[in-house]
Amino acid sequence: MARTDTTPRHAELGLTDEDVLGMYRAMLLARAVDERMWLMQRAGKIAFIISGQGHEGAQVATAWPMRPKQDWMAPFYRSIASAMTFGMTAEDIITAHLAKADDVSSGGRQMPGHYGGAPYNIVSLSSPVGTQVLHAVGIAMAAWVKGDDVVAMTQFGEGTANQGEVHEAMNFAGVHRLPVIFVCENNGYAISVPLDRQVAGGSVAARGAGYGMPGVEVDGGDVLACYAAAKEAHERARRGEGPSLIEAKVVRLTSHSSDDDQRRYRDPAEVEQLKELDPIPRFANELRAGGTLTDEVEERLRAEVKAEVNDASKRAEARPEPNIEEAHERVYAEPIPGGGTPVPLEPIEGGTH
Amino acid sequence: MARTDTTPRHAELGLTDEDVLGMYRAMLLARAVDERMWLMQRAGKIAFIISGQGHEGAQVATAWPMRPKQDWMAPFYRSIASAMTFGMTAEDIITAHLAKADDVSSGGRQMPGHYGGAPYNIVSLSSPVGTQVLHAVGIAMAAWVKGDDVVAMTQFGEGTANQGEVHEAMNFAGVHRLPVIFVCENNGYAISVPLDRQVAGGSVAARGAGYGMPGVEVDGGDVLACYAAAKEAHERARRGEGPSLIEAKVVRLTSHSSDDDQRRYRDPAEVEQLKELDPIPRFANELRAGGTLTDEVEERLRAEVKAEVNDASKRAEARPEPNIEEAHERVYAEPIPGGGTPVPLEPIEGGTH
Amino acid sequence: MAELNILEAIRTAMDEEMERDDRVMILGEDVGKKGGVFGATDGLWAKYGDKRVLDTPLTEGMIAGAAMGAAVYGLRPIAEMQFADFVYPGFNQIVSEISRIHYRSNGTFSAPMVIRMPYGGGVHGALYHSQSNEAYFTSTVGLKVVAPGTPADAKGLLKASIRDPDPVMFFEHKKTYRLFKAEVPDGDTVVPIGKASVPREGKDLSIFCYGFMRTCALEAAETLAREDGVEAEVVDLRTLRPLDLDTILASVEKTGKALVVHEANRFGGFGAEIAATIAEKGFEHLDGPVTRLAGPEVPGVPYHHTLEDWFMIGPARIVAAARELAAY
Amino acid sequence: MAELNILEAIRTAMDEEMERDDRVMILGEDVGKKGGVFGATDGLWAKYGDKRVLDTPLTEGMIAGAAMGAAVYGLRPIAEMQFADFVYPGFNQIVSEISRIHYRSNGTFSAPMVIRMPYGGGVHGALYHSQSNEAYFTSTVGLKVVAPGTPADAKGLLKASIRDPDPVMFFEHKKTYRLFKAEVPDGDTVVPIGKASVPREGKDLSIFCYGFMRTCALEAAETLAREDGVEAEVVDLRTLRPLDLDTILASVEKTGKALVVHEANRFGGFGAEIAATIAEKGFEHLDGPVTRLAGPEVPGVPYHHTLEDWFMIGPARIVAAARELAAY
Ligand SMILES: Cc1ncc(C[n+]2csc(CCOP(=O)(O)OP(=O)(O)O)c2C)c(N)n1
Ligand SMILES: Cc1ncc(C[n+]2csc(CCOP(=O)(O)OP(=O)(O)O)c2C)c(N)n1
Ligand SMILES: [Mg+2]
Ligand SMILES: [Mg+2]
Repeated sequence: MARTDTTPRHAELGLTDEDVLGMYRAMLLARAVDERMWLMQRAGKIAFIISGQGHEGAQVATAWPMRPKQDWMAPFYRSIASAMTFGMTAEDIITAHLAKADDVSSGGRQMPGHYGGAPYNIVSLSSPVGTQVLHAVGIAMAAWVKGDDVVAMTQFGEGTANQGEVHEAMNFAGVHRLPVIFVCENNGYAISVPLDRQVAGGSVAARGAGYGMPGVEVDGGDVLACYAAAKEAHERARRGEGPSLIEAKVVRLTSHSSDDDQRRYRDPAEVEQLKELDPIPRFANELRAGGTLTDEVEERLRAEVKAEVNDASKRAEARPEPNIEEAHERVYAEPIPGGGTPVPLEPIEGGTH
Repeated sequence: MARTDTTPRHAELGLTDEDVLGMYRAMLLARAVDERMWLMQRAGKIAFIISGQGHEGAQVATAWPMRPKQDWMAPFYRSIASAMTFGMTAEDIITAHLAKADDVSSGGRQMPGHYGGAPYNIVSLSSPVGTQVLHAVGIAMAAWVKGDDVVAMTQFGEGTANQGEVHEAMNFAGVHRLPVIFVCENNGYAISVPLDRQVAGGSVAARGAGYGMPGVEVDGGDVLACYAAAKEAHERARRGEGPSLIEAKVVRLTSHSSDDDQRRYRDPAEVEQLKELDPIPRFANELRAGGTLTDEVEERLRAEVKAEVNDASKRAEARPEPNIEEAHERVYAEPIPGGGTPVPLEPIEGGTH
Repeated sequence: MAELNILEAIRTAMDEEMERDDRVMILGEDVGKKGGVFGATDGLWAKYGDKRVLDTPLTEGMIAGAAMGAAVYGLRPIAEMQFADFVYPGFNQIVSEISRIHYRSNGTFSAPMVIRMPYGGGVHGALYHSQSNEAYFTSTVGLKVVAPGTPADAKGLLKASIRDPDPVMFFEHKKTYRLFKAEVPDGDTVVPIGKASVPREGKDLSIFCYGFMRTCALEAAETLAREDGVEAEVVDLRTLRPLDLDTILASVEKTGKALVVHEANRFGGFGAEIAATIAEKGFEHLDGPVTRLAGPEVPGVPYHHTLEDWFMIGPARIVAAARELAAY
Repeated sequence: MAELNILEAIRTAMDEEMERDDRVMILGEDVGKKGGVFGATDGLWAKYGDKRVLDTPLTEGMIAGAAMGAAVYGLRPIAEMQFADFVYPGFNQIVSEISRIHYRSNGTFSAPMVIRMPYGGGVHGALYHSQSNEAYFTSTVGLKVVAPGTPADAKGLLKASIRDPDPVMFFEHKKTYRLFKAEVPDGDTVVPIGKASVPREGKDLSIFCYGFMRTCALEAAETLAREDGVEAEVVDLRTLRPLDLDTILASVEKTGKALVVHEANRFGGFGAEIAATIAEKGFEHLDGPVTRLAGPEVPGVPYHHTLEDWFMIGPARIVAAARELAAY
């Protein structure tokens, strides 16, 4: 690999060439999965898709310091790249969108975009925005109570940052210096409502001060800056110094979802310019300039990614459909025989007035 | 009245001697009402009391710039002095505590401490903490939509500041620069839970920055400092520059309520020192040092206040008790004759499939 | 008379009321330039401007609470919850504040406002875009609850709700938004809150329903008449609180058999109140057990289309339940 | 066997379970040094320390949501809501998250946790310290709902709830906390969730109740026996979800008459579900209309003592309702 004389930025951050190429590959893979799902949606195989396009740089970079199967993640619906960096496979994501019986997220019970995976320590996501932020805090609290070496990370949009539960979560985490990282992916819109109608003062990071925690704003298209912020937050959490808030300024390259048309509310000129803000070519250029990425490597990565997505789709499509015999199951942790719940020890019977 | 040579602080703030004596009197009156109610509680006439003792300086001072019957207030349960500064009388307060039929707050339907008064533009308070903050914001929004010259003020404790709705309220007010003043009366405790377990970072005022509004911390025992902050906030709101957050550091001189005993969770030494932090002697000393308050005036004011509270109690006690014939009324704005609601214009009948 | 679908009827109602009364304003998520995620407010932002059609931050607590403040001040706010499934962050304001301020203030304050919420399943929305959560509100004293099933009712009831002096929860079944068009009276015609309608008379049994179930019940009734010679009376409740007991009990008196149908799960669903009331007040007229047909006991509509079909109630299941009851 | 009141029984249950299982922790407002506003956690902070008995900020959403996160992680949190009236800021977490995570994740996650809430009136608490809001939770699939009426049941059911693999809403009627003492089995005795008890047998009519109403119903039954010769059977439901249908229907089959009693308002209250189920499943055994005796249709208990008395149900009103039904 051709190298320049000066130390590349990533080396200064302690990342090897392999690491950054791995990050780049993760971004390519997330994008390829995402694009494939739009195709499937247009082909009628998927009813709905909500995209992470434009968020991949921030997502891969902030998830990179997280330790799979030790740390925990409470994602949001754009977290394709985060979830995949943290352990989910392309096949898992596509299977979830196809709502197959053995989909790891929900067995076909939830809409596309509702990630989760018990084997990966990824908490099942619901739709009401912001609820997951408290789950991450609760996990951090539990780890702190038990004395476990665990960091929890959660992601959410800047519109969601205004929900009361997010405030309650950050404040509680600040009070007890819980090991949790709040990643706000600020793409400037909550569906159609722009930042200045959502976030008073315009900065989510500025809220950190009100919770006694660092609030860092980073360029979400600057992958290494995102990594540096997350790495520092992860170390801080492990040192017992408490939570961090990272606001990554990203772009939403697509409409809000397949049900939305952003041309209704977004300036055509703005929509036009979006492509230029794509984090993937930005990171590629940086890696090329530093000599880490060459045409040859790029070609290889793209080929690998393409094959992986093709394989994943094929395998996912072949998986079984859910069947209605099980639709009423797993409402409660165990069936309730005769209306009673089994409890481990000797019950007393009847009333005792 | 004896005067010193230098301009007193209050004159610099545009307050006359009469004004500050009026403020002082308002504090004395609120305190006297409050103490009377504890007596009534001990005498078994009132089931419960929750006190404003220690908060009076901040309350009178912040309510002072507010224009009665034009501006609006959404108080909390310690807002005796604020509510009285804004129009409620000693008799109103005592009547509410005695739960009389013509109590302006609730006609005896609510517990003591749940102030409200339609004639005074004081929004009826409920018990769940923090909900009133959104009402103040809604009023400010309505005034802004209609173009009315109205400022809304709301008060709440530092524990309450952590509720999600308070966050949502401040953020929304910040987004549209609504004419509203948030007064957080920080007395260091939410029942038994001290500040460092409630407010991450320890400062509610610091949160203003995250909502694009000034967040000012003032010594709640410094009446003129509180007045200055509120006056500025009121002018700012009227100039269309938006909301302000004032955090007044006050002391809770009593237990949380008549149901609580703070010696269970508060250091005896701390409880011992509380009296020294009483805002009433502090303000008196300041006014005496400046020559505004003399023994003679003090005596007169105290005599007036005593007479007023005696009279108010007597009149309040003589008022009628609520009767059960009305207990089921005023659930809906109008009775529903035959299950239907009257609507102003011609209804159509039946279905129209 | 115009031919409108339910969505158009709702939009027209808001438009006319805003035109008529400048105290009426709309607030919610994406209700402005975008016109709402279903298009219910489409065009109103352009017509009435930024303040009267106000895009709020993504905060349902704030939407409900600020609307109440505005109502107390004297406006007539219409708050939109983007989906009924997302009302819960606003639940505290609705249950603790909006429903109670009138009573707690001894009638000196009130909260005349409407909360519009798209609800219901059958649209591939899964657990969080399909809920029929009316029971949380029908059991809350101080609220009124409305759930229209036709364009004319949607328009007339929304107008009545906006004018009503009390807070009204307005449930719009999203599957019905564009399901069919029907004639809607022009202009100022209101449908009174608290009155059921009887879109089909019958003598053999009564089907009580609302929202989308009205359409299903009418279709089921046709099948029953054709295939079984059973004449079902269909009662569309339209208002769930206050309930039109007169119409309900008159129908039970006539048919002797009651089938209560709704989409939400059965246990503790609103159907329990209807059934319990009929069982108590109509006891002497009953020729069979008051029967409830409701959604299954799972926490929400599952996504996969076969699972969703399994969950949803349609004409066929109503026919089956009615047959069993008719044969009792 | 120790003689305990309900508050002591609850404290003992938590103490024993924390001793037995170090995954059990308590979180809530003022639960630490103060020991809770009712004293339910008194002494536990001193015994188990700052982390396992955790004073939280004044934020019910956070309490519910963080408890769920902890449960997902593997702890067994007991969350205290200071009053049931203040649960609503946590309603979104309870309804959207806690009740559904198991189903939505296809059984791969669960939320084994208890939410303890003092509820009920008669304590001069007015609209916001007196609510009986169980119906919001009994209609929510995925939750279990428990409401004990005796010290032994309180202890045994709380232990069962802490060990239960599902989320349990645990309603403690605050008027009963110190109402009476009774024998409570020592140590590891649990009362199974989902089983009603029959503290008094009778042949003439069945009274279905829970919580404080158990005490009132038993007193009423004595009066009825003494003054009217009417033998009422009293069924204490104890668990509201899942409901013990077998015991309920067996009682109706025996007596032919059902009186359902609760403190919450009637319309849409939990009694509607009990009554509707009896009316449907017990139709053939009924010799009279299933009757509900419930709180009035006002948004909460008013404060003034005469108004509060007007609101509350006590033995006298149960006797009156039972007389009317017995005479049917
Ligand atoms: C409580 C709740 N209210 C409304 C919605 C509907 N909704 C889904 S995503 C969204 C916008 C979210 O914006 P933001 O947080 O900025 O994230 P982004 O989609 O821009 O990444 C809205 C309003 C929801 N899912 N939950
Ligand atoms: C939503 C809600 N939760 C709990 C309570 C019980 N409660 C009443 S006052 C209070 C403490 C309030 O503390 P703070 O906001 O600091 O005000 P302070 O009483 O100190 O003036 C609590 C927990 C309540 N009223 N509402
Ligand atoms: Mg966004
Ligand atoms: Mg305080």
